[in-house]
Amino acid sequence: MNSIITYLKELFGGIKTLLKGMMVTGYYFVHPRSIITQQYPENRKTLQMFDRFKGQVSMPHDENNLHKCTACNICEINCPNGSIEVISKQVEKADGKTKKELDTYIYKLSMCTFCGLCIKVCPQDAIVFTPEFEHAVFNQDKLIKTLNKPGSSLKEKVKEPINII
Amino acid sequence: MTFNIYDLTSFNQWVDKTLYDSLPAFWAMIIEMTLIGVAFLLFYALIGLFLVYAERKVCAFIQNRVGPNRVGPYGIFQTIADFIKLLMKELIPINKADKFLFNLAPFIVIIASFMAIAAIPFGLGLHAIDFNIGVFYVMAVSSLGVIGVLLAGWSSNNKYSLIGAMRSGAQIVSYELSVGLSMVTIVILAGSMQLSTIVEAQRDGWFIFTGHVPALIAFLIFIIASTAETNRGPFDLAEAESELTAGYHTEYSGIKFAFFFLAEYMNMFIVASIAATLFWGGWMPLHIGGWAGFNTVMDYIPPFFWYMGKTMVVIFIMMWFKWTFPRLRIDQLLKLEWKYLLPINLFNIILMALIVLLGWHF
Amino acid sequence: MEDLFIISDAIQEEEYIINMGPQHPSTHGVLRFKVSLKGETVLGVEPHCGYIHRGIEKMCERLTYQQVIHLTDRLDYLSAHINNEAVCLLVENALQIEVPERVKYIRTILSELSRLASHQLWWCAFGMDLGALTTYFYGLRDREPILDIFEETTGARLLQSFNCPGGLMNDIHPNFIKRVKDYIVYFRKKLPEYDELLTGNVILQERTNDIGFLTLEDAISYGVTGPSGRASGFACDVRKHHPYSAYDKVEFKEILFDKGDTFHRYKARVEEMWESLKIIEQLIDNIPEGDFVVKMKPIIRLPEGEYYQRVEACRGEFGVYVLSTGDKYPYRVKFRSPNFSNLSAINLLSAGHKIADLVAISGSLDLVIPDIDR
Amino acid sequence: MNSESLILFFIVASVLVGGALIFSGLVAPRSTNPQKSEPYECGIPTQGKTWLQFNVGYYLFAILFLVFDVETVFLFPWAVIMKTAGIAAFIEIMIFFLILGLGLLYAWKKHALIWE
Amino acid sequence: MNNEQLKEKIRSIDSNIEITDGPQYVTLSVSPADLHKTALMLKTQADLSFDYLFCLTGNDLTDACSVVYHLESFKHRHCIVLTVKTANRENAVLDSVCDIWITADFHEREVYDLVGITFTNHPDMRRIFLNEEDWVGYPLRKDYTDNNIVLR
Repeated sequence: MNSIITYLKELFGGIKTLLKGMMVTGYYFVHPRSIITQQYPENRKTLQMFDRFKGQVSMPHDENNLHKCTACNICEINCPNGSIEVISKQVEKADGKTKKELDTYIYKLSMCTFCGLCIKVCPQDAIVFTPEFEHAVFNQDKLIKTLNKPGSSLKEKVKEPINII
Repeated sequence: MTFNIYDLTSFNQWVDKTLYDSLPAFWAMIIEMTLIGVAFLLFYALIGLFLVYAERKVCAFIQNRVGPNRVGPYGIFQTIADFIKLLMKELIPINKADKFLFNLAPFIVIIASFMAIAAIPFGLGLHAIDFNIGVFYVMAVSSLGVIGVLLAGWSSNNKYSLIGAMRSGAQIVSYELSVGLSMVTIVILAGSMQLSTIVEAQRDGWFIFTGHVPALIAFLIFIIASTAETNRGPFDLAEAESELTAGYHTEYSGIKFAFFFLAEYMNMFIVASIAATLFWGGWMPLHIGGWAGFNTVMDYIPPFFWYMGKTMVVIFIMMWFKWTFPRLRIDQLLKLEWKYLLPINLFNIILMALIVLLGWHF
Repeated sequence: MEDLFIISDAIQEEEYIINMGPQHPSTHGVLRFKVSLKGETVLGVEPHCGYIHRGIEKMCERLTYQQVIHLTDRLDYLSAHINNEAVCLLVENALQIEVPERVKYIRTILSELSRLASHQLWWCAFGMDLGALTTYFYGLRDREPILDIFEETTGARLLQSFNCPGGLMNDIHPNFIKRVKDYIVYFRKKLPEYDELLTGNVILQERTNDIGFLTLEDAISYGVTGPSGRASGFACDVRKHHPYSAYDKVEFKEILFDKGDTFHRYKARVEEMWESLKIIEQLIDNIPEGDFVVKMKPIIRLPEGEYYQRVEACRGEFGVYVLSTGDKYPYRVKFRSPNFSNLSAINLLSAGHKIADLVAISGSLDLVIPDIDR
Repeated sequence: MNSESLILFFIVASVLVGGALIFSGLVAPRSTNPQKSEPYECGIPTQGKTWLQFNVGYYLFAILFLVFDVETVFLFPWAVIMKTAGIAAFIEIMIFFLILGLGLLYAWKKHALIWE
Repeated sequence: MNNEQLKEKIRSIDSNIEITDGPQYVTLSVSPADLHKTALMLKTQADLSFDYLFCLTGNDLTDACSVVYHLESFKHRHCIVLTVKTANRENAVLDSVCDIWITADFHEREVYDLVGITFTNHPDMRRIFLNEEDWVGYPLRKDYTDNNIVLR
């Protein structure tokens, strides 16, 4: 007799737990407002990324096409993956002195792991993370980017680079 | 009793008569057959496409998603696009597979489900064949499909498929019983095995209401067992994608896979329509004793809609099961059948017989 | 006649070998189980790993200590923040730097948030392993706000690299506290749903109860840590027994069970989600003011010697061993990954059960493959 | 319609499958590759023989199924005439049930209902 | 037991073991011949009962190889480090401890795979990560060269 009672208890207890589960899924079925999916390509215009989002490294230029990079190479040294290559040139100044200046700032996005060390160590805050996230290209070569814009030059009155090595 | 305004019997007879009068008997038969064949084929394809779409939408809403929404408004052409894609896909031959059985399997699953549809009464006079052993016929044909599953798994030369097929075999030999026995319960109440008579017997009230508790229990058992028989979750052990990748149809590609996919949904449709026919009165409108006005309004809804509506509700319940529960293990599946469903079912038949004997049913 | 129902072993079946993985839905990555079967019963499981071995330990030998941190993200990517923290703590302890209280608090909150996110992902994947596909979406839905919190503060959703020796890369975002508080309220409402949908479900109970027993002795001997070990009664919570960061300032329960079957490994994780919520609640209102980083020398050189730091990652005890020769590069770095030890118990756990149980057991161990392969 | 027209349904279904297969064979691309036609086993070549002997458990369940399925077949005629046959048939079928129930109990007690 | 008590206890059992103070843990250094004996002693001594091996590291010290065992006691909650240096580097052989702590099974295979120390009495001494058939060399050795390695 006891075994029959436990048998029935198991049966009805089991059915009860199953119904409980169905209540949860049933609730969401009749509440279409709980849909959380984002309609991605359609919401491109309204999609707002967080300001700190590490999309890609970029070099801000002001309205006069001036950047702040002094070509000090600290970012290149600190990058764990070798995704930054700073090519500098010697420029003769008006007062006759030659000075090192940035020629091309090459950023290999395909090798970047977004660790943020380059931005943290930059003494001039010349590079920042921008929240672009659509990196898909058809050719891998397109992921090698030049961050300084053509014809840009160094902004005056930046701090002198600190030699840390 | 109210006059049924949607009786199609006379229409059928009229078509039959006109054809046979105007043409020689042989050609009349051929044309009639073609008409029926094309009509059922269209119906079959449409239902299949619709059910795939419905399943995707239902599961999407349950899972807080939108579901297909790109092809056509609300994604309604998604399944058609999918079908065309599957039709154009490459059929990959498998090394050392049993070619003949491998190709035979999709035939069997589709033929089984298509033949089962023939006996279903969609409305008054709207059925292809009205057997006097209709219940038997449906049971027999719908369980044929599993032979296709077994063949598919066996012939694929794939270990996952073979395990899936073996599971499916064990599953079918068990759950066939419960389906049959829960049908017996209704046959006792109806006193006939002809599907049209069973529907007719529910004119005054559906069996699920008039049959007291035994009919309710029989309905639950039928739903559970037929979900298992159609290899749907939570009883989808034969395909069990987290264990056997895709089970018996792992090696099927392109349109051959599409047939298994279609057959799964059609089998679901068939068992749901049997459930609606046996328990929910088939195409019979909802009548409440004494409410003459209400009953008349209900009569104006065409029987086909009644029938489809009931079937869809049963299908929805089966989808709801699938998207809520985890999958059972093979030994638990058999335990559920042999230790729970079968004894309860036997007991239920006795209870129903007693009720009928004592005249307690409505 | 008596023997009719006794299944005889007279027909000896051949051993049937099935490969689960590297491309299999239930191994959650490129892990390969070589399973030998008899019928549906598993006779033995031989894990084959190394499909994504990247040689992170070798790479670390050529990186400075700051640079090592971003590689630890790539071990157990679900407890990225905790792995970062291990390296930072090791460096700080070796140089005997006391980080500000604020850093400790933030680190602890972020650790617990990653633990929550990780357990949520485990929960939904475990449901999926058992065939309940809907759980996957519910788990991810609840994980999304945590990832948003991470994204807002650290700039990345998964591989944050937010720690640096001496503190954090950045201060917390002004919205951080409000968002975390909102999330706690939200998740306290959603967590009971997990129990209704899966924990209480009779099918799950049947599938997981009394499957894959791991005794206390075996758990210790195999080094099975984390919730998997604690389900067997192995009190191995580093947060409790060797507290670091702000864990000595909060009250929480170490979830311990003594049965050690698949269901209790499941239960331990679900209970840990509640504990994580409690820890965050205790800390979020009391984040002290202060600096988020201590000024460090640009080049860190650890004194010569051996260092070891253990933290409680989401899947168990994570350890970093560093052998330093006083150079700016570590001479040898070894990561003690919890999954590697947990994996070693899979044969013991699943032998004698069904294939479906193997899936449930490997799901309950919550393996993350990059952590095994390193 | 008469029941011979079942052949019609058989033919229509076969035409549906056959036609679709032929059409797909015409339009689908074909590219051969020795690795493509290997049976799928998670990216590892299959080891050993694929076809194995069936477990004894299947045999047991098949026997049990046979017993009860035949019983179902016997039940249907009784079920149809149940209302007219009345109490006598009911008692007879009860005896039938009893025997079968005992059989099920026996199998249960002998642990034949546990899948190995 | 704290570190001081541990040191005393171990000295009282075996005076041959070289004991040093590490930054965190007491470090024991043993010779390869004594390794298994000492390990068994650490596990079985009731007062010590180091039953949890939480880390096993193989190092290439350029003149020899060493293996570091980090041990904890579940009962007493104390930790200890056991180190052992092999006699030579090219043919580094040590006794396996996987009969004492089963977790050493996988960890020793890893050390064999990456550092190249062979463990005797190990039931299954194979590579664990790298391909057994065609991988040459032991990657974590300092003189390991690989043409494909990406140098920063």
